[in-house]
Amino acid sequence: MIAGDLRVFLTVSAVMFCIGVYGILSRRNAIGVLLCLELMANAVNLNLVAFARFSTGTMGQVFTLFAIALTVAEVVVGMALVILLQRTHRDIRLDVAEEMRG
Amino acid sequence: MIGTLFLLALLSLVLLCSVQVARCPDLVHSVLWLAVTLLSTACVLVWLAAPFLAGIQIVLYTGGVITLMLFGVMLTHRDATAVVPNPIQRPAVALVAAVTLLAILLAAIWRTPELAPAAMSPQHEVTTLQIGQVLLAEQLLAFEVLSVLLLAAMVGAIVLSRRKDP
Amino acid sequence: MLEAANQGFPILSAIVITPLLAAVGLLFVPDDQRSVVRGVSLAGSALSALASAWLAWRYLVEAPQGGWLFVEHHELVPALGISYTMACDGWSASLLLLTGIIIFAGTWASFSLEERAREFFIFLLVLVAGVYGVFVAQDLFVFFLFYEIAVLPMFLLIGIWGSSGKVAAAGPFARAFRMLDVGGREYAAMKLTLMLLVGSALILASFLAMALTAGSFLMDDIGNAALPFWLQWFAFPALWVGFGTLAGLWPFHTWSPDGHAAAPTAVSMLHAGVLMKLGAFGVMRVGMVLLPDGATHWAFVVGSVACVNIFYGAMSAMSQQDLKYIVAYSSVSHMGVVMLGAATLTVTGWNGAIYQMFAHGVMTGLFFALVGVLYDRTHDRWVPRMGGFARIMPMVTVGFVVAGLSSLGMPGTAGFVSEFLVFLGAWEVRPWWAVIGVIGAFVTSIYVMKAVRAIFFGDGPPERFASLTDATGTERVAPWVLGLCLVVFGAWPKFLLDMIDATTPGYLVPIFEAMARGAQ
Amino acid sequence: MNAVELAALTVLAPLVVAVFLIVAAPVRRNGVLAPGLSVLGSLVSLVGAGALLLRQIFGLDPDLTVERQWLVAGGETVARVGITVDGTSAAMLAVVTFVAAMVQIFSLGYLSDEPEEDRGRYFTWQSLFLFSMLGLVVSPNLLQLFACWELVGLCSYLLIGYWWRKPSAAKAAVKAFWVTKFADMGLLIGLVLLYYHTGAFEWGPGAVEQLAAAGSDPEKTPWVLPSVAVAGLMFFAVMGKSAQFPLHVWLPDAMEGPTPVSALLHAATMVAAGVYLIVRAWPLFEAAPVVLNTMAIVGGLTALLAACMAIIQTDIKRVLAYSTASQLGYMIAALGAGSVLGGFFHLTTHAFFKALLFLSAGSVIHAVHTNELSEMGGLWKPMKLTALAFGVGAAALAGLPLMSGFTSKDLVLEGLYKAASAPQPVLWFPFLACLFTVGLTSFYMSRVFLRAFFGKSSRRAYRAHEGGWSMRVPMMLLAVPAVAAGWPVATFAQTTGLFEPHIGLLHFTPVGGIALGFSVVGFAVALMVHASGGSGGMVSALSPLGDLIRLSLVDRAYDLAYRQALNIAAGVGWFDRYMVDGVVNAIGALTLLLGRWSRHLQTGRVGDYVYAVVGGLVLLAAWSQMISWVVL
Repeated sequence: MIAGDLRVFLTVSAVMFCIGVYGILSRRNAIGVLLCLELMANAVNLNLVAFARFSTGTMGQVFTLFAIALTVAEVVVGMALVILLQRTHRDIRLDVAEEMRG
Repeated sequence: MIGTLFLLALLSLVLLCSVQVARCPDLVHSVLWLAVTLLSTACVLVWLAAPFLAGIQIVLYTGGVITLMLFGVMLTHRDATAVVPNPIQRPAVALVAAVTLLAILLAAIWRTPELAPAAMSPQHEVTTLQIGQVLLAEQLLAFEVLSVLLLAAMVGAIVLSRRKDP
Repeated sequence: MLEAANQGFPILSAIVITPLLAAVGLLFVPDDQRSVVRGVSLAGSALSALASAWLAWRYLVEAPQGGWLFVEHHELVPALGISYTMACDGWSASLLLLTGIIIFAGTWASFSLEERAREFFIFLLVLVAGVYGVFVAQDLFVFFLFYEIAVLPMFLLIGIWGSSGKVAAAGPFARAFRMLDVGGREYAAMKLTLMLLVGSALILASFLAMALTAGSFLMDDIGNAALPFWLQWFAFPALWVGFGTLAGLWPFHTWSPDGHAAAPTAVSMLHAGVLMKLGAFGVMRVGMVLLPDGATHWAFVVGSVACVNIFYGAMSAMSQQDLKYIVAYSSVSHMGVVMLGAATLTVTGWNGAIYQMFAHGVMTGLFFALVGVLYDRTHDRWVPRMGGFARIMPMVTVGFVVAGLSSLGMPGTAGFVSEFLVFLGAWEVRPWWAVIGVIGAFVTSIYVMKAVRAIFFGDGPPERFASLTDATGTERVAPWVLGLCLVVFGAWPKFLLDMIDATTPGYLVPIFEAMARGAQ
Repeated sequence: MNAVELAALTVLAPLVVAVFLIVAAPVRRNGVLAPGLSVLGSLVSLVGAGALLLRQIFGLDPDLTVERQWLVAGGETVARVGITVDGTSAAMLAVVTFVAAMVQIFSLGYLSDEPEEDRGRYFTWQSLFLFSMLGLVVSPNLLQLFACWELVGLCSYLLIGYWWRKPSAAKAAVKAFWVTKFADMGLLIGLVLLYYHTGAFEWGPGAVEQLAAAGSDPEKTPWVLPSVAVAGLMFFAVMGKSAQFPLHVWLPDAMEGPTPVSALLHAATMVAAGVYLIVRAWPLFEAAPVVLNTMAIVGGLTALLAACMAIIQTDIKRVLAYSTASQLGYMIAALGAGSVLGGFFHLTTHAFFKALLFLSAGSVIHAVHTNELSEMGGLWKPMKLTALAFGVGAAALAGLPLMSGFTSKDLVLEGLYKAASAPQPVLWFPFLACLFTVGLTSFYMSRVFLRAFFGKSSRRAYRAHEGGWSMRVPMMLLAVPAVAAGWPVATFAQTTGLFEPHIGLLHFTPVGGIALGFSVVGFAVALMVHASGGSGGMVSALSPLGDLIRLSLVDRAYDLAYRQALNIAAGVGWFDRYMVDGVVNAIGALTLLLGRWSRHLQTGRVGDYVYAVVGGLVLLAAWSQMISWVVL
C-alpha cells in the first residue's frame, strides 16, 4: 500500500527538495531564488509531518509549526533584502550583488 | 483504492507544480505555481492526518507568503511589462547537482530498512487540542522565543527596506 | 591545605579584586579629569601593593616553617573538580610583593601619559589583577583564567599606546619582513599576543590532560595523583614551551624584544618585570612540582636551553643599538638564569630562581622606567646618537647604573644574591652550566657598561638634546622605589630569602622522589 | 666596647656617611658639608682602627669573629656576613684607614677648584670605597670578601670616571671595570667550587682538608685537583685586581682619575686587595704548590716588565702606576715563595710610601697643571716640602737603608732567595728578576725626582707654589710611616702571627746588601744621565721596546678580543633578527598568504555556496557509505 508507506512521502519530499536546489542553482533573479527556497522549506515541512504521522507523540507537528513560522520570518526578511537590493543596485539579479566576495 | 489513486494524483500534482516553479520563465507565473504547490501540499498534509497544519499552511503560505511575493515582484518591477523575466543560467550543471543530491537522498530513503512499512506504520492521530496544550505548556518557552523572533524579523524587515535615514 | 580554608578575611581575593575595583571605578570617571583618573588608579595599585607587603610580612611572622596561609575554597563546578581556591605560600608571597612594587612604580611612571589615560589605566589594572590571581590561584582552571586575563590586555596596551621602531628587511626572510611591517607597534602587539596564545594553547591542553587524569583541577590533588609517566613525558615539555614562551625561552623569545621595545613605559615595566615571571613561575610551580617525573626527565634539556638563553641573550643585547632592545634582550638573558636555577632541581637553585624573578623584576622595571623618562624627552632610542647625558640627567644616570649593576650581579644588589645562588645550585648538577652562567654575567657587564658609557658619559650631550631636563616630580618615584628595593634586598636578602626558603624544600620532595624512582 | 663593636664602628662609619650623602642630595651638593662629613667618617674609622691595632699589639683582645646568617637554602646557612678581628685585619685596617684619611684630607685642597656637586660625588664615592675596603679587610669568609672585592672595583670604576666628560676617562673607567670583572670570574667560579666541595666559604685548615679529601675521592675523579683549581681560580682574580701581567693593562689607564684616587685606590689599598686575599686565604694557597710557583713567576715577571715600562714613561703618574704594578709583583712573588710576612709587610710599607709619592705627585700636578715630566723641572725652589716628601717616598721605594721600603724589600728578596735555594730552581727566575728590578726602580725613581725638581726650571715652575695646609699636612704625616714603618717589623710579625725567630730590629741580610748595591748603581746611572742633559734621549731610544711590550703584545690583544667579541655579538644579533625571528615572521607571512589565497573561495555568489553544500553532502554520503562498508 502506498498510503501506508512512509518512504513514498519521503521520496516526494526529496524530489521537491532537489527541484528547489535546482532552482536556486539556476535562477538569477533574487525572487526566483526565494521561491525555490520556499519549495525546499515546503519539502522539509512535508518530511516532518510524514515522520510525525508514522510515530507517536505530538512533537512532530508542533515542530513543523515552528518551522513554518520560521519560514515565514525568513520570507519577510528575504523580501526586505530583495527590496533593498533593488534600491541599491537597481537590479535584483544576484550575481550583481558581489560585495560579499572575499 | 480510489484513495490511493487520489493520493498518487495529488503527489504528482505537487511535483509537477514544483517543476513549474523552478523552470517557468515568467516570474509571476512561478509565484502562482508555487501557490498551487503549497495548496496541494496542504492537501497531502490533510492526508497525513494533520488538518491543523494544513490550515496553517493555507492561511500563512498561500495567503501571506504568496501575497508578499507578488508584492515583491510588483515593487521591484515597476515598469510592468507583460512578462517579468526570470532568466536561467547553466541549467545543465544545476541539473547534475540536483540529480546527484536526489540520488543520494533516494538511496538513503530506500536502503534504510528502518523506514520500511514493516517497521513504520501510521500511528494514532494528533488533535489540535493536543498541539495547543503542548505549545502553551511544555514548549511555552520556545513558543515565546519564536514570537520574539517573528517580531525581530518584522522589525528587521522594516529597518532593511525603509528609505535612507531621514 | 584545605583544612584551613575560609578562615578570616579573604585577603588574597581582596588583593586580586582591588585593582579590578579601581578599573571599574575608572569607568565612571570622565575622561578629561586626568587627576581623578590618576588618583583612582594610584589608589588601586597602592592599596594592592600595601596589602601584598602586609601579606609578605604576615607570612614571615605566621609561617616561618612554610605552609599555606589565607586559604579560600569555594566549589565552582564540583562535577569536574573545579573550584575557586586561593592560597599563599612563600613563593606566592614574594612574587605578590614584586607585583605590588612594580605596579605601584609603574603607575607613577605612566603619569605623564596624555592620550586616553583612563582606558590605559583600566587595561593596566585589569592586567595586574590577572597577575595577582595567577600567583595565588591553586586551581588550574582559575589559574588559566587569570593567566589569560594577564596576557590579553597587552595587545591593546601595546597596539594603542605603543611606539614604533624601524627594522630593515634583510636576510633570507626579507620578503616576510616587508610583508609584516616588522618593528611597527601593531606588528609587535600582534606578534606578542599570537606567540603567547600559541603557548596558552599548549598550556591549556596540558592542564586538561593533567586535570582530567587526576579528576580534579586542584593543584594539590594533581600533585598527589601520581600521574602516569607517559603523560608527564608529554605534558612537561608542553608546559615548558607554553609557559616558557612567556618567560622568553629561546628560541620562542622573539616577541620579547619587539614587544618590549614597542610597549609604553609602564607596560614594559609590568611585562618584563612581572609577566615574564608568570611564565617561569608556571614552569616551576605547575610544570616541575606537579610533574616531577617529567621534570627530572627533561631537566637536562631545560638547563641547557637556559644556558643558551643566558649567553645568546647577552650576546644579542651586546649587538643592539636601540636602547629598548638592549634592555629587552637583557631580560631574555636573565630569564635564562631563572630557568637555569629551575633546571637544577636543588634547593639553592630554586631559591635562586625565585629570587632572580624578584631581582630581575625590580631591575628591569627600573631599567624601563628610566628608558621611559629618556624616551619621553628625546623621542629617540638610538644609542649612538646619544652621549654625555649624565650632565643633564644625573638621576637617570645613577638609576641606570644601579640597574645595570644589579643585572651584572654586583654584590650589594639583589641580582648578585640570585645569580650566585643559581650558580651554586647549577654547579652541583653540571659545572659547565655554572661556568656559562658566570660568563654570561661577564658579557652582561660588557654590554651594560658599554651602554652606560655611550649614553651618559663622554662629550655631550648633542646639541638637540642639550636643553632636556632630568626626571622630575612624579617621574622620580619609580626610580627611587625600585632602586632602593634593589639595594635593600641585595644587602639584606634574608627577609625575602627566608620566605622563599620556607616553601622550596617542600616542593622539592616529589622531585627527589622522582629522581630516586628514575635512578632505579 | 669590645673589639668587634669597635671594628663595626670602624667599618660602618664611612658607610653611614656614604648612604647619607647618597640620599641627602642637598648635603651632597654642599661644598663644605659633604667633604667634611666624609673626612669625619674616615677619621672616626682611623681612631677605631688605631685603637684596635693598639689593643692587638698589646694582646688585649683575643681573635674574635662575629657572624650573621646571610643566605639560606633548605633552612641551612649558605653564607654568612660578619666581622673578624685579629692581628692581620687590625694591621690592615690601620693601614687602610690611615692612608684613606690622609688622602681625603689631601683631596680637600686638591679638588678645591672643582664644582661643588662634583666634589660631593667624589667624597660620596670615597666614603663608599672606604667602607667596601674595610669590609673586605674584616671579612670572616671568602664570600663577603668577594662581595667587598666587587664593591671596591665598582668604586674604582666610579672614581676613575670622575671626569666622565673626558672620553679617555670614561674609557679608562670601563676598561678597568671590564678587566677586573673578567678576572673576577675566576674568583666567582672558585667560590662556587669551594662551596661545592666544602659547603662553606671558609679558608681555614678545615676547608683545605675537605678539598684534599675531595681530590682523593675516586668517584669524583677531578681532572684538576680541587685544591689547585680553587687556588688557581682565586689567583686569576688576584692577577686582575693586583694588576699582574698580563692583566695589568687597566692600571696605567686608571691614572685618568684624580691623583688622590690613584694614591688611595690604585696604589695603596685597592690594588693590594689581591695580596691581602692571598694572605687571608693562605691555607688554601699553601695547599697548592703549583699555584704558588706560578704566583712567584708571574710576580717576578710583572715586577721586571712593569719596571721596564716605568723607565720609558713621560707622564709622572704613569711612572708611579707602573711602579705600583712592579711593587705588587714583588708582593705576589714573595707570597709565591712562601714568605707571607714578606708579601704582607711589603704591602704595608708600600701603601705608605706609594701614597706619599702619589700625593706629592698630586701636589706637583696641582701646581703645574700637567702630568708631563718634560714640562716640569726646577720645582725644588718653589716646592721644597713637596720635593722632600717625594724624595722620602722615592728613597723608600728605592730601598735605601733605614727607609721602610728597605726592610720590606729585604724580606721579600730574602724569602725568594731562601725558597729558590730550598731548592726550588724555578724560583731563581723571580729572585733574579726582583733583584735586578731593585736597580731599575732606583733608576727610574731617581730620574723622575731629578727631572721634576732639579735641572732647568720650566716655564710652569715659575708660577708653581705649595698647596694649602690640607695638602701639606697629609704629606708630612704620611712621610713619617714611609720612613719608619719598616722599623717595628718584629712587632708587626708578632701581631699578625707571622713571626719568624730570626727577625730582629733593623733586619739586614746579605741579599739586602746586594740589593742595596743595585740600588746605588741605579741611582748613579740616573745621576749620570741627568748630568748629561736629561733623559729624553734615553727615553726615545728605549721607547720602541716599550711599544713592543705594551701595544703589540697586550693592549692590542685585548683590543682584538673586544672587537672580535663585538663581531660575534653582531653575528648573534643578526642571526636572532633575521633567522630566528625570520622563521617567526615567515610563519606569519605564510598565514597571510594562505588567507589571501583562500579568500578567493568567498565568491559572493549564492549558487557557488549551494554547490559547495551539495558537494559537501556528496562527500559526506561517500564517507558514511565507506563507514558502513567497513562496519558491515
